[in-house]
Amino acid sequence: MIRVAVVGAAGYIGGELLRLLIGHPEVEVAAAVSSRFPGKRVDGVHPNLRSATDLLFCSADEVDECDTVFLATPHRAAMTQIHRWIGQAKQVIDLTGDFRLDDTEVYQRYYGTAHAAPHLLGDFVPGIPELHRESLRSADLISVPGCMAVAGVLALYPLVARDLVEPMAQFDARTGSSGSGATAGEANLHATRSGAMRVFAPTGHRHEAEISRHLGIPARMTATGVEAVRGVQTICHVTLRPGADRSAVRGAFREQYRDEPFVRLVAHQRGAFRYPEPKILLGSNFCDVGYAVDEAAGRMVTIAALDNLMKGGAGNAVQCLNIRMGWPEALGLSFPGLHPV
Amino acid sequence: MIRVAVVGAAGYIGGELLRLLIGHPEVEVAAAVSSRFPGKRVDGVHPNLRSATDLLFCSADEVDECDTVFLATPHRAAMTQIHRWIGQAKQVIDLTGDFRLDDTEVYQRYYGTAHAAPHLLGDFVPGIPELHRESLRSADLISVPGCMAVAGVLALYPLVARDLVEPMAQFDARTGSSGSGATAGEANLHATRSGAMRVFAPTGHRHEAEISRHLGIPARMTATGVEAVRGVQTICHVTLRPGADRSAVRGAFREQYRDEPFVRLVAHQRGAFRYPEPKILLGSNFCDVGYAVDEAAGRMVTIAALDNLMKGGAGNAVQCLNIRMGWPEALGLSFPGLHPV
Amino acid sequence: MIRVAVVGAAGYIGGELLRLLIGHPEVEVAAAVSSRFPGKRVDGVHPNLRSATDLLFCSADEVDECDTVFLATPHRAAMTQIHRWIGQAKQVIDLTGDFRLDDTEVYQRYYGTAHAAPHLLGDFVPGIPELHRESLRSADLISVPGCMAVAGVLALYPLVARDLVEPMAQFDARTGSSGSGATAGEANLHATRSGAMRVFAPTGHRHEAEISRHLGIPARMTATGVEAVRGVQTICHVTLRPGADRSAVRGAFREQYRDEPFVRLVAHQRGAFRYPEPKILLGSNFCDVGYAVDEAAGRMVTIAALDNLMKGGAGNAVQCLNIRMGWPEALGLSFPGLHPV
Amino acid sequence: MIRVAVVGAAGYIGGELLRLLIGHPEVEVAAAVSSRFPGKRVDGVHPNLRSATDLLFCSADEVDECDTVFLATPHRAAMTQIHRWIGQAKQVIDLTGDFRLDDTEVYQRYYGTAHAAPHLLGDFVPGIPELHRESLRSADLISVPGCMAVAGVLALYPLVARDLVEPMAQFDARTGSSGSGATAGEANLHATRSGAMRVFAPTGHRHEAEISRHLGIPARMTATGVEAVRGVQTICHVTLRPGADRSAVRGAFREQYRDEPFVRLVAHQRGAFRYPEPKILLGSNFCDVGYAVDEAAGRMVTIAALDNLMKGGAGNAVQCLNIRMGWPEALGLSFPGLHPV
Amino acid sequence: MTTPMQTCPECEDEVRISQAARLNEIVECAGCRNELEVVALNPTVLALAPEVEEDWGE
Amino acid sequence: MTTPMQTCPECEDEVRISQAARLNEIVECAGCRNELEVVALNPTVLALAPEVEEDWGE
Ligand SMILES: NC(=O)c1ccc[n+]([C@@H]2O[C@H](COP(=O)([O-])OP(=O)(O)OC[C@H]3O[C@@H](n4cnc5c(N)ncnc54)[C@H](OP(=O)(O)O)[C@@H]3O)[C@@H](O)[C@H]2O)c1
Ligand SMILES: NC(=O)c1ccc[n+]([C@@H]2O[C@H](COP(=O)([O-])OP(=O)(O)OC[C@H]3O[C@@H](n4cnc5c(N)ncnc54)[C@H](OP(=O)(O)O)[C@@H]3O)[C@@H](O)[C@H]2O)c1
Ligand SMILES: NC(=O)c1ccc[n+]([C@@H]2O[C@H](COP(=O)([O-])OP(=O)(O)OC[C@H]3O[C@@H](n4cnc5c(N)ncnc54)[C@H](OP(=O)(O)O)[C@@H]3O)[C@@H](O)[C@H]2O)c1
Ligand SMILES: NC(=O)c1ccc[n+]([C@@H]2O[C@H](COP(=O)([O-])OP(=O)(O)OC[C@H]3O[C@@H](n4cnc5c(N)ncnc54)[C@H](OP(=O)(O)O)[C@@H]3O)[C@@H](O)[C@H]2O)c1
Ligand SMILES: [Zn+2]
Ligand SMILES: [Zn+2]
Repeated sequence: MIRVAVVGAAGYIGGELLRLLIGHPEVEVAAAVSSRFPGKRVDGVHPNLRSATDLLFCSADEVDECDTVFLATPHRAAMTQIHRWIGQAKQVIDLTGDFRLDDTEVYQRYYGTAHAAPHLLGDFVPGIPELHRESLRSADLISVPGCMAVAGVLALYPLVARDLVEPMAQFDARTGSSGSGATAGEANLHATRSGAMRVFAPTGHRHEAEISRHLGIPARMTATGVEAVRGVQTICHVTLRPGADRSAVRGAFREQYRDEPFVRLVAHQRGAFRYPEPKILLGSNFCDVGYAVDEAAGRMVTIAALDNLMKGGAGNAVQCLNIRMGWPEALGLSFPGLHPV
Repeated sequence: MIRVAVVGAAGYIGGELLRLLIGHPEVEVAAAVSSRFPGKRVDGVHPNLRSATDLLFCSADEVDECDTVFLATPHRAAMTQIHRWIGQAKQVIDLTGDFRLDDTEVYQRYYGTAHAAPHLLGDFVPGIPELHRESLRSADLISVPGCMAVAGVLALYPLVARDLVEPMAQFDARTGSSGSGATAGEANLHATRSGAMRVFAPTGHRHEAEISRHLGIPARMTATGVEAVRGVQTICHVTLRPGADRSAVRGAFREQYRDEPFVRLVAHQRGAFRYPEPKILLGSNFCDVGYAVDEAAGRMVTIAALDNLMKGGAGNAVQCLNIRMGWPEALGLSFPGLHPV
Repeated sequence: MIRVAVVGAAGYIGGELLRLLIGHPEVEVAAAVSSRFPGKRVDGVHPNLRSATDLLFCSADEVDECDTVFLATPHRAAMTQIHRWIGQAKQVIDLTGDFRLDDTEVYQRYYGTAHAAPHLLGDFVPGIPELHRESLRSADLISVPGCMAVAGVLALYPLVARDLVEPMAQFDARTGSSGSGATAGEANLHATRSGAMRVFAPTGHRHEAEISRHLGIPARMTATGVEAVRGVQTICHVTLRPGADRSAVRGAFREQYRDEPFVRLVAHQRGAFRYPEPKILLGSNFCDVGYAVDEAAGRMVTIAALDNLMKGGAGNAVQCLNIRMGWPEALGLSFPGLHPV
Repeated sequence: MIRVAVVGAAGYIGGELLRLLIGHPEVEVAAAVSSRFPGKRVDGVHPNLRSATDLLFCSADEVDECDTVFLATPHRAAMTQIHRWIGQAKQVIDLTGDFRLDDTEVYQRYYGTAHAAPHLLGDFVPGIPELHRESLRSADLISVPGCMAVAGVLALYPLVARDLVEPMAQFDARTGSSGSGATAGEANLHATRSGAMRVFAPTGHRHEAEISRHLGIPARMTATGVEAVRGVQTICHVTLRPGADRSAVRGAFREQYRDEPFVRLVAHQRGAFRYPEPKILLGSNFCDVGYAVDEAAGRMVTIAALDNLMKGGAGNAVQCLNIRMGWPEALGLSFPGLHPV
Repeated sequence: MTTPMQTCPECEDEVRISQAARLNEIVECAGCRNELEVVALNPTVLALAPEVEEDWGE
Repeated sequence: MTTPMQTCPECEDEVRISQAARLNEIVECAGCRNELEVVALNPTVLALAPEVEEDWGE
C-alpha cells in the first residue's frame, strides 16, 4: 500500500483520480486537496463516491508526507507549486499542461506566458506508456499529456515511426463538455452548450504542440465541442508516402499495439461501431484506434477515441503509476465500458 | 468457479449480464445463447466487450449442462422454455416478466395472455435481496423484478412495512430508451425518441402489479420515456397516516437500509444531486432512495433511481447469484458510477 | 404599428419576446432594456437574431414613452419597478411571478417575502386567453402565468369547470433547463445538468399556488428537471367524481377547446406522439392537452405540453397583446413547430 | 397560387416541404404522395402539422396535373420516375441525389450504379441560388444539392472563385440523425445512435463529388454522425495561395455574400456562438459561414452550418421555387431559428 | 363532396366520410386516430377496424 | 480520535465530532449535508449553522 495525495481534488480530473485510487487495491488516499472545500465531504462534490468513502477535503497545508502526489490543478498552478510537492512526495504525476512540452519557447507560444520552472522541463517523463514504458518504470516526475494529444499521438505514431506518411498531420478533434473542467463559465451553461457543435479552436489548439513533440512532425488541430459530457475523438488526415499501402498500414498498427493493454484496433467492415467511438468507452481506460486508407488518392484517415477523464487523464495517470510501481498495468483500471449507453 | 449460460445474450439485459459475468471472479460464462447470431462473436453485438472476451454466441441446443442459467428473453419466451432450462441447470434466474406475479389472474390482466406454466409461479423466489435475502440463499428459481418495480418497491417498502402511509401509492416513472430493449421498432428511431417525454403508459403499467404484490397495497403508475439511454427514476406520492411525521419517515428508511450494500439514502439539503438521479448510477448496482415530507399537507413523496440494466435487471440478478452462492454480495458489482457523465 | 419596450431583454424570455416582436407585423420594438449590456448589439446575446435586427440594448433610463412594456426581469424586480413602467406605457404585460397571485399571504408563503405592491394585485388580469379572453380585450395590466401553471391549468380546467373530478390535483411536472433562465449558476453547468432527472421541487412548487388560484381546488406539484433545453410537460392525477366517465371527459375537453387557436387535443390510439410532447412544440405557441381515463379505478390522468418560452411565457404574452389590440389572435405566432427535431 | 405535389411526402424531407408549402402564401398543396399511407392523415406521420392541415396522403396515381412537383424519394427512385413527373408538372424540383452530378461516370463511381436517365443530367439547374440564381429564374428542372454539399460549397466558393486557395479541400462534416431519413434501420436505434460520434464515411462520401463539381477542385470529405437530430456542420481545411492573407479572405466573403438573404458571415472574436453552429438554425433557412486564417502557417479553415432539412434540403428547394416564380426570395422562409434551444 | 358527419364509435369525434365511400372502406378518425371501417351504407355505419395493438415497446 | 456520536438536529443522523473540536467549528452532516456548528463543548452540542438558502434556480 502506498499513500497518495490528489491536488485539485474537487475538479473533474481530481474526482476521477479519487474514484480510481479509492478503488485501487494497492493505494490509500491520504489527502484530497481543495482550497474551496477543506473539511467538507468529498462525496458532496463527487456524488458517485457516496458510500465509497468518508474522506474529507483538506487544504494543501494539511498534507503529510506521502508516496505519490497527483496534480490536477488548472494550468500554471502546477509549475508554481511544483517544488513544494517534489519536497513532499517521492513521485509527482502532473496532469496539467505545465510539463508537457520540453521547449520553453513553444510553451510560451501556446500558453501565452513564460514558464515558471523551465529547468524541470527535461526531468519529466511523458506519461504515454505506449511510447515511454521503460522510462516510466523509474520515473519520479511524470507529465500526463492532454486528452486530445493522447488520442492524436496513439492514432498516428505507428505510421510515423515506420515512415509511412508524409510529415504533416491535420487533426479534427471533438470533445465533450467535461474537457473544460468544473469551473467553466457561462459558455458551459446547459442551455448554451447542449447540442453544440462549437468550434472553439479553429486553429492553434495547444495539443498541436504536444503531438508535434511526440511525433516529430508538424501537426494542425481544429477542435470542436460536441454534445457529450465525456469523450474525445480525433480524426487525422495524412498523406501516404510512396509505396505505403493499406497492407503496410494495417501491419503497422497491429505490430505496434499487439500487446498494449489499453489500445484496441477498431476498423471493422460492419456494425454501427466499426470505427472508434467514445460513448462505449465511458469510464474505461481504452484508447480505440482505427483507420481507413484511400489508396487511389494516396491519403488516409486515422480515428481515435477515448474518455478524456480516463485514458485522456486520470486513467492514464493511474496506468503510469502502476508501471512505476511494478504492479500489473491494468490494476484498478478493469472497467470495460458500457453498451448501450 | 461455476459455469453459467445466458439466454437472450444478444439483447441489452443479456449483454449487461455478459459484462458482469465475464468480469466476475467466480464465474465462467459457458454459453451465450442467441438465435440470430450463433457462431458470431459476442463483441460484434456488444462492442464494449472487445478485448474482454473471444466468446461466440451459440444456439440453445448447443448449451451443455451448467450451474446457473439466466433468462433474458422477451416476455412469454421464458415460461414456454422454462422446463428445458430447469432440466439443464441447478439454478434458473429469470429476468423476464413471466414469473414475477404469483396470481395467474393478475398475470392475465396485465399481460393479456394466459400463463403457460402456472404451477411454477409459486416456486420462484422474488429477486429482491432487500426483502427476500434469506429465501434467496437457497433458491433455485429466482425471478428478478422489473426495473421500475424494483425502484418503486425499495422506495416505499420501509414506510408500508411500518404502516406509516395510507394504502395507496401513485407512481410517476421515467425511463431511458434501453428499457424497451434492442429489438424495438420505429418509435425508438433516434430522431423520434431523442428528447422525448413520451407518456407510453398513462395508466395500467405492468409494474403496478409487481409493486402491489410486494407491498400489499394498490399501486398506480404513469410511465414516461425521457431522454436517456439508461436510467429509471420513480416518484411516488403517498398520504401519511395520522401520527406519522418526518422523523418517523427518516427513521424507517435509515433502519431499513442501514446495512444494505446497494441501497443508499439520498435526501440532502444541498447540492445538485440532493435527490436520487440515475445518471450518476450508470453501470452501478445502486438503487438510491430519497424522500420529502410535507407534514402540513399530510403527504410525502419518495424518489428512487437506478440503472435499469443493473439494479433494474442484470446487476440485481448477479447480486441474487452472489447471495445464492454464499459469495460476498457485492462481488463483481463494485463499479461505483461516474461523475460527471 | 405600436411601439413596445422589453425589460429584461437579455434573458431567455426577453430574447424570445424580441424574436416574436421583431417578427410581428404590427409592432415596432422601441427598446430592449438590459443593465449589463447597454449599447451592445442585441444579436450578441441572442445569436438567432443575427440579420433580423440591428437593435442595441439600452438602459431603463433611456426608454421613451411607448405603448406597451413587457417585463421579463427576475421575480421581485417587477413589483418594485412597476410604478415606473405604468407611468411610461399604456399597457404593462408582466411575465414574472410578481402579479400572478391575488392573495398577499399566499404570495408571502410561496415567495418567502412580502409583496411590494399589494394594492395592484387585483388590477392585473391573468394572461390566460382560454379563461380570461374577454377581460384581456381591455386589460392594461396583464400578468402572464408561470410555464407549468399554464400547462396545469389548461389540462384540468375543462374537468374542474364541469365538476367531473374531485377537488384535489397531484401534478408531476418536467422541465427543460431554459426554465431557470440565463443567469443560473453551477447547478446548470452542462456536465451536471445534462441527462439530469433532478427533482428540484419534491413538494411546494410555486406554480401550485397559481393553479389553485385559477382552478379553485388544491393542487400539489412535484417538479423535475429533465434533459431538454425548452419544454414543459405536466402529468396530473385526479379522481373522477361519481358518474363521470370517459365520454364526459372527452366531451368536456372537446367543448372547451373546440375554437381555441392554441390548444390542441392529443389523445390518440396510435403513433409515437399519441400524447402531448414538448419536443414537437419548440418555437410554437401551442399547448397540447391529452388525457387517459381509467374508469375501473375511478381515476384519470391529464397530460399537457408546451414550450416554456412560448405558450409558457413570451408566446402567451404576445397572444395576450394580440387580444388586447384587437388583432388576429395568432398574428406573429404562426410557427407550427418542427418534426423531426 | 400555384398547385404543387410532394412525392416522398411521408419522409423527413417530404414532411419539411409540407410544413413550408402549407405555410406558403402563394402555394396550395395539391398532393402528398406516399405509397405506405394513402388515405391516411398527413399529421399522423408529421405531428407538428396537427391543426395546420387536414390533408391526406395519396398514391402517385391519384396526382392530378399541377404546377410544380417536388421529389423527396430515396436515391434512384427519382431518376426512374422522372418522365412521369415531367409529364405532369411544369417544374420538377428534385431533392434526391439523382440529378446532382453532370457526369455519368462520376455518378457511377459514387453511387455504384448506372444512371437511368443520363440524357437529362445536363438539363437540371443546380439548386444553389448563391451560384445559379439567374439560371434558376427560368429553370424547369432543378436539382437541389446534398446537405453537406451546400454547406461545403458555400463555405469555399468565395475563396475558390478568387483563386485565394490551393486547389484541394479537405472537409470534415458532422451531421444529425435526420440526415439518414425516416426509414433507417437499427444503426439509428436511439440507444445506439444517442451520443454517437460515428464516422460513417471516413473517405469517399458522395457529397465530395458534388462539391468538386461546383468548385472545380478536388474535395475530400470525412463524415461523422454526432448527437443531434437536425444540423450539419462542415469544417474545411485549405492552403492559402501565396499572397492571400486574412484581409483578402475577409473581403472575399463579404463581397460574395453581402446581399444574400440566407448566408450570414459568422466569424466573431467573442461569445459562445462565434463560429457557425447548427443548433441556432433549427427550422431556419440560413447557412452560416465563418473562417479562421492562420497566416503564419499559410493555411485556413472555413466553417459552415445549416439545418439539413432546411437550407440543406426543403428550405433551399422552396427558395429555388421562389426564385423561379419571381416571388420574394424569402417568402415562407422567414423563421429565424431559436435560442436557447 | 362529403356526407354529413358520422360519429367515431371510439371517441365520439366527428368523422368525415366521402359520399363515394364503399362498404369495408377504412377511414381514419382525426380525434383518436383509430381506423374505422364502413360496415353499412345508407345510412353509413362505422365500426372500429380490427387491428393488432401497436406496441411502443417500452 | 473521535468522540462518541452526536446527533444531527436536522435529520437525526449520527455525526462524528473530532475530540479536538473547538467552539464554533463547522461540521457537515453526512445524512442531510447541512452544516452544523459546535455551539457548546463538554458535552458537545450541535446546532444548524445559519446559511443562505441554496437555489437550484429552476
Ligand atoms: N478535463 C479534462 O478532460 C482533462 C483531461 C486531461 C488533463 N486535464 C488537466 O487537468 C487539470 C484539471 O482539469 P479539470 O478539468 O479537472 O479542471 P477543474 O474541474 O476546473 O478542476 C481544477 C481544480 O483545481 C483546483 N484549483 C484551482 N486553482 C488552483 C490553484 N491555484 N492551486 C491548486 N488548485 C487549484 C480547484 O479546486 P479548489 O479551488 O477547491 O482547490 C479545481 O477543483 C487541468 O490542468 C487540465 O488541463 C483535464
Ligand atoms: N431492458 C431493460 O431495462 C430490462 C430490465 C429488466 C428486465 N428486462 C427484461 O429482460 C428481458 C430482455 O430484455 P431486453 O431489454 O434485453 O430485450 P432485448 O434487447 O430485446 O433482448 C431480448 C433477446 O432475446 C432474444 N430472443 C428473442 N426471442 C426469443 C425467444 N423466443 N427465445 C429466446 N430468446 C429470444 C433475442 O435474441 P435472439 O433473437 O438472437 O435470440 C434478443 O436479443 C425482457 O423480458 C425484459 O422484460 C429488461
Ligand atoms: N424561463 C422560463 O421558462 C420562464 C417562463 C415564464 C416566465 N418566466 C419568468 O420570466 C422572467 C425572466 O425569466 P428568464 O428565464 O428570462 O430569466 P433570465 O434569463 O435570468 O433573464 C432575466 C433578465 O433580467 C435582467 N435583470 C436582472 N435583474 C434585474 C433587475 N433587478 N431589474 C431589471 N432587470 C433585471 C437580466 O439582464 P440585465 O441584468 O442585463 O438587465 C436578465 O437578462 C422571470 O421572472 C421568470 O420567472 C420565465
Ligand atoms: N434527410 C436529409 O437531411 C436530406 C437532405 C437533403 C436531401 N435529402 C434527400 O431527400 C430524399 C429523401 O430523404 P429523406 O431523409 O426524407 O428520406 P426518408 O425519410 O427515408 O423518406 C423517403 C420517402 O420516400 C418514400 N419512398 C420510398 N421508396 C420510394 C419509391 N421507390 N418511390 C417513391 N417514394 C418512395 C417513402 O415513403 P413511402 O414508402 O410511403 O412512399 C419515404 O417516406 C433522399 O433522396 C435524400 O438523399 C435528404
Ligand atoms: Zn375517434
Ligand atoms: Zn443531518
